[in-house]
Amino acid sequence: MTNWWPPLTLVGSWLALLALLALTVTLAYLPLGSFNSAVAIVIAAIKATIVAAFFMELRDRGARLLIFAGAGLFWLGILLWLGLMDFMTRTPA
Amino acid sequence: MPKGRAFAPQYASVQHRDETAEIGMWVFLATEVLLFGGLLFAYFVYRHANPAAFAEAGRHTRIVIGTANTAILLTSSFFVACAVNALQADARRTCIAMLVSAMLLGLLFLGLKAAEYAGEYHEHLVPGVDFSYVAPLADGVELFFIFYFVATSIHAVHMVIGIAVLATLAVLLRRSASTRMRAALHSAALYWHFVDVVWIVLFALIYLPGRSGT
Amino acid sequence: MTEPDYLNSAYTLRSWFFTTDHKRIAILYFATLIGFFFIGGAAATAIRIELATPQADLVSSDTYNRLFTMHGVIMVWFFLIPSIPNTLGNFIVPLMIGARDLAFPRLNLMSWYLFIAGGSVTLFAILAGGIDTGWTFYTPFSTLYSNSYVIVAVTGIFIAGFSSILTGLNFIATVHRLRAPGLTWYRLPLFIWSLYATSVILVLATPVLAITLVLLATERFLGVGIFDPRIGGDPLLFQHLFWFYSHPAVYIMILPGMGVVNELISCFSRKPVFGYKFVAWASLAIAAVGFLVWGHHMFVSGQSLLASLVFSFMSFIVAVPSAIKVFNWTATLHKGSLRFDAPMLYALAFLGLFTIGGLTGLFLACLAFDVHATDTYFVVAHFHYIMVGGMVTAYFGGLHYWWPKITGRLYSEYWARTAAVLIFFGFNLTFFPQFVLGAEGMPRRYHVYPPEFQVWNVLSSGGATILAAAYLLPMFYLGYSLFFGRRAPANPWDAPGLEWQTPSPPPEFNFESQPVVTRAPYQYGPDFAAEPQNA
Amino acid sequence: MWRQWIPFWRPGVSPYGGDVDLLFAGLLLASALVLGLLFFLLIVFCVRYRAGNPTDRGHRVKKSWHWEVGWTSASLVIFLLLFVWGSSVYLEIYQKPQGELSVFVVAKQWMWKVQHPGGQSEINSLHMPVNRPVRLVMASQDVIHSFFIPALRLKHDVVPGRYQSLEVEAVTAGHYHLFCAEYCGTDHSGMIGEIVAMEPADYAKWLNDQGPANSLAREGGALFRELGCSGCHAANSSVHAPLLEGLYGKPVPLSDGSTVTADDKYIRDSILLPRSQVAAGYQPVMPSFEGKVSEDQLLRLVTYIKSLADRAP
Repeated sequence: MTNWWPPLTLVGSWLALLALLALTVTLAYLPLGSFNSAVAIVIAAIKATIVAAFFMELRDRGARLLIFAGAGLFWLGILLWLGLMDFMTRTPA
Repeated sequence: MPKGRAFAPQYASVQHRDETAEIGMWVFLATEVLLFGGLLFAYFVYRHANPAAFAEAGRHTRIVIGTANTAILLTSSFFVACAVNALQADARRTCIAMLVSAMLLGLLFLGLKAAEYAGEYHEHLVPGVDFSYVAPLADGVELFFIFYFVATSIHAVHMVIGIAVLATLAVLLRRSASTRMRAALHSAALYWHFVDVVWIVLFALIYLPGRSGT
Repeated sequence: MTEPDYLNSAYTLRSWFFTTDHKRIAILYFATLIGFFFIGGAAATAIRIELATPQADLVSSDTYNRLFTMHGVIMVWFFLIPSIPNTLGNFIVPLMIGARDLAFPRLNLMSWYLFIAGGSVTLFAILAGGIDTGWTFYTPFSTLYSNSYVIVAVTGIFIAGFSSILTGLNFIATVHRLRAPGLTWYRLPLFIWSLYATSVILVLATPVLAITLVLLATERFLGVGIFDPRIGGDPLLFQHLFWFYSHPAVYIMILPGMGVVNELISCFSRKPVFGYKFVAWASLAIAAVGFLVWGHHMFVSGQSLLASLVFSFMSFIVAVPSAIKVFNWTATLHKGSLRFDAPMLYALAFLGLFTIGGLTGLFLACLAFDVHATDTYFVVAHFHYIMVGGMVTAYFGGLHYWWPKITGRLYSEYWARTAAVLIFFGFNLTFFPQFVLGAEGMPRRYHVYPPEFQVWNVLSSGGATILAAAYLLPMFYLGYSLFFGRRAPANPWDAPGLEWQTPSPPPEFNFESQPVVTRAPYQYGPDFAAEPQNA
Repeated sequence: MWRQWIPFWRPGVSPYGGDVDLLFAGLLLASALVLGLLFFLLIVFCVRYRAGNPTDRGHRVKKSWHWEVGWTSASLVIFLLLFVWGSSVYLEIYQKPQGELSVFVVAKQWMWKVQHPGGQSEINSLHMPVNRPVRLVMASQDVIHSFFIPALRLKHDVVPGRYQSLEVEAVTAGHYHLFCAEYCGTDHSGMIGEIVAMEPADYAKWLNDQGPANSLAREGGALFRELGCSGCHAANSSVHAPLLEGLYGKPVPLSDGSTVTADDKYIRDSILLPRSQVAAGYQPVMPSFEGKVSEDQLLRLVTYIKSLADRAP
């Protein structure tokens, strides 16, 4: 029982997450203009995907759980899309 | 009526029960996504209206603490994932050790968070309590800090709940490792990882804007 | 010797308040909701009496504002949203799908306690002095200008919201995992489909309300400017967040009603529902598209023109699945063998009232007319046709339909039919004049109004008197039947659904043996062999 | 004429009032047809297929797809037509205000304050000439109100923190209701007034009868000095502050690198939230006037600065 070692996928994900963290902090200091925020969000999405796929074991699960996991994000997308549509297309009256 | 079974009568088997619990947990997490989603929406609306102020406010956050906290939380998530894996391999002591490590990291996260809050209080950056910021863009900066405090404190509440759940599980696991406990640990782990994911997103939105000086 | 039914398995208070039996929890919810229905109804009565004359004569403006706020808050969050899901749904869903209980019975009990806690906090806010913001809590009025118990009331609603979320979560897991062997998705009764769609909304919309209320309370408590224009906040942001929940919440309030009506129409025309798959998917379509239309509450608020156009378009689209359902129900009657028992009368009333409500919804989705009609009595009439004419009527229909199953007793058919007819006429007399008032331009939430509007207001108040009496009637004959009604057989309507294949009232774990399903639902009449579904 | 078929509804008196009325009539007609069909079918089915009535129940429609697809697409087409119709009239109602006659409306709990450009002011009433578009510039001092004139088929919310422009025009002289349609607190139902649409001659006479009043711009100028604005915003001032002559309508570069147009909203925001948008090259030293000036004083200040637009800086 005592000779349990963490699976390589978990260790690998953990190291990848830390590497991505270092990367996103470094990139944040590079003057990329408006790409800075895009880069930050994309890297955050990659990190979240790694956590979901490996730590939360989604990659071993069937389509049903993927749909459940995706539903929240999908509806979040609706909120942001239709909500921001108003604020971005307002013309001063 | 069936008596003396390890699972409630509406289930056909232990596996049936555990799969249902996993579905329930994921539905709950979908709910949580939308809870933080409302905050994200508010954040993007105001960031769109005050881009320069949000960049400036981002520079006033403590990126060292933020980055350290992110690393801490990612590591704690790793430990929790290991705990689940260890219990599957019947390494109960390792599992408990992993849970305790994750909890300690969680407490460390909260401690750093508190230090960060204290620093912001000294800099008069707490809207509604003590906010004075004399510069152009002060209003946008205030909006940023409102979001910052609401979002991070709701996240911190989730952390406290998560730590309490992990602590309970660690204590119960010392006694036995029934199938019921495995299912409970699995659900708790999903919750902990979700709180981690929320932080990953908050980190990108709070600490990273404006670092490159634009 | 069979085991005792769920009502007689134990008699202690503990066996009720700590029960995890979905049927007992349904009864607990039912008793609670009756209370809230009458509190909300009392407020409505006071409002209608006050509006019988143009000037203020019964209550002051402040009291009037508190009355309609209380009416809205109680009726929306403490009656309509939990009504069918938490009473009939809680009771019937496991029976219908052949399960012994919901997936998470303790969560179910916890949801009732959360509901009680939320309800108590909100009632406390009302008793302590009331809330005068309207049920919509628009900022900055609610955050900066109202002198009432906003934070307390909002806390109550916040807590009740978690009760909704737990219910939705429970139904979703139950429908996915606890269906009887052989009960495939397309063999599910449509009531299950509609409750499933409702649960999706409950789970995905309610958290946005929760966070919105947190922001509202934070702003009010700390005086910071989240929605306050003083430091660049935008009051419309609140409206977006609020309606992202509250428009789908309208579908939370109508979808379960539609589900009940499927059961009733099919049973009393002795025919399967016409176009089963269309109706089933229409429920999910309503749940999904219902999330894309919230901005139609904001056509005159100053949101961007593009947003108004998109939201108007989506609002027309969401009407399509509702239209499909109405056509399918009508087609179900075709060549049926129609019996006009009380539940069927309610179902037919639902059909007429819901269609009027739906059609006037199109008026409001139509941008140019909405500019005139929004925030007038036209809107009030429209949503009462949906919420009261639709949902409450369906609720009563479902209650009568499953009453023998729930209580094991039969009620007086004569009185039940009388009440149904009275409700239909009282309702129309109350709310139809309000369409006219709105078209004429009378704004809603008006305590005093120009005298030219009086005639229609008097008609409406008169109708409300009939409606109130009609809503009281079931209290008496249903209450009477509890003690003196004839014993109900297991299957009084001769229906094939699983819930009718077990005794009335059902035993504690619903079925003596695990039912197995071999065919589609709604197999009524001579076309289908009378073999029991419960093999 | 179709109008008489909606007996309880008085005709709209705005240029697009007829269009809205026609739309309403169209919606009523369509609904009546659908409802009529539904009720007819319900009654026929209920009578014909009542239990025990011996009638042909065979040959039931088995294949439902034709019917389903039929009524689904029929509803969709009708709905799309209604959408296009409603939207086109909507764009007509909320067209960009062109009227050269600007009237300011300040909403506050619980009254409508109206300021005419000539300095005449009134409470809970708005006098306007017929057949001439009037540009209303509306602001709220506290909560959200809604400016609603049923006879003109017109409504718009007045949200605090921004100016809302709205074009109104009446084609028939008369007195019409003005309501606040957005719930705004205790006396919400008392926040009503009237619109008086007058023949141009009567309107001119009415303006005259209001007595000699200072124009809004002149009052704004007085306020400008009274509040001490002129101490800094003057050419000979020791404080480095932008000059306001010739500013209105021009692009202003800001310290964060962006550029805004100096319109009503920008001037208003600069008075209330001077730290939000600082002109490039200046220090954020201006104090906020949030809470120190009311909405109608703001209107006067904005009008004053606007009146400086033609002067050389």
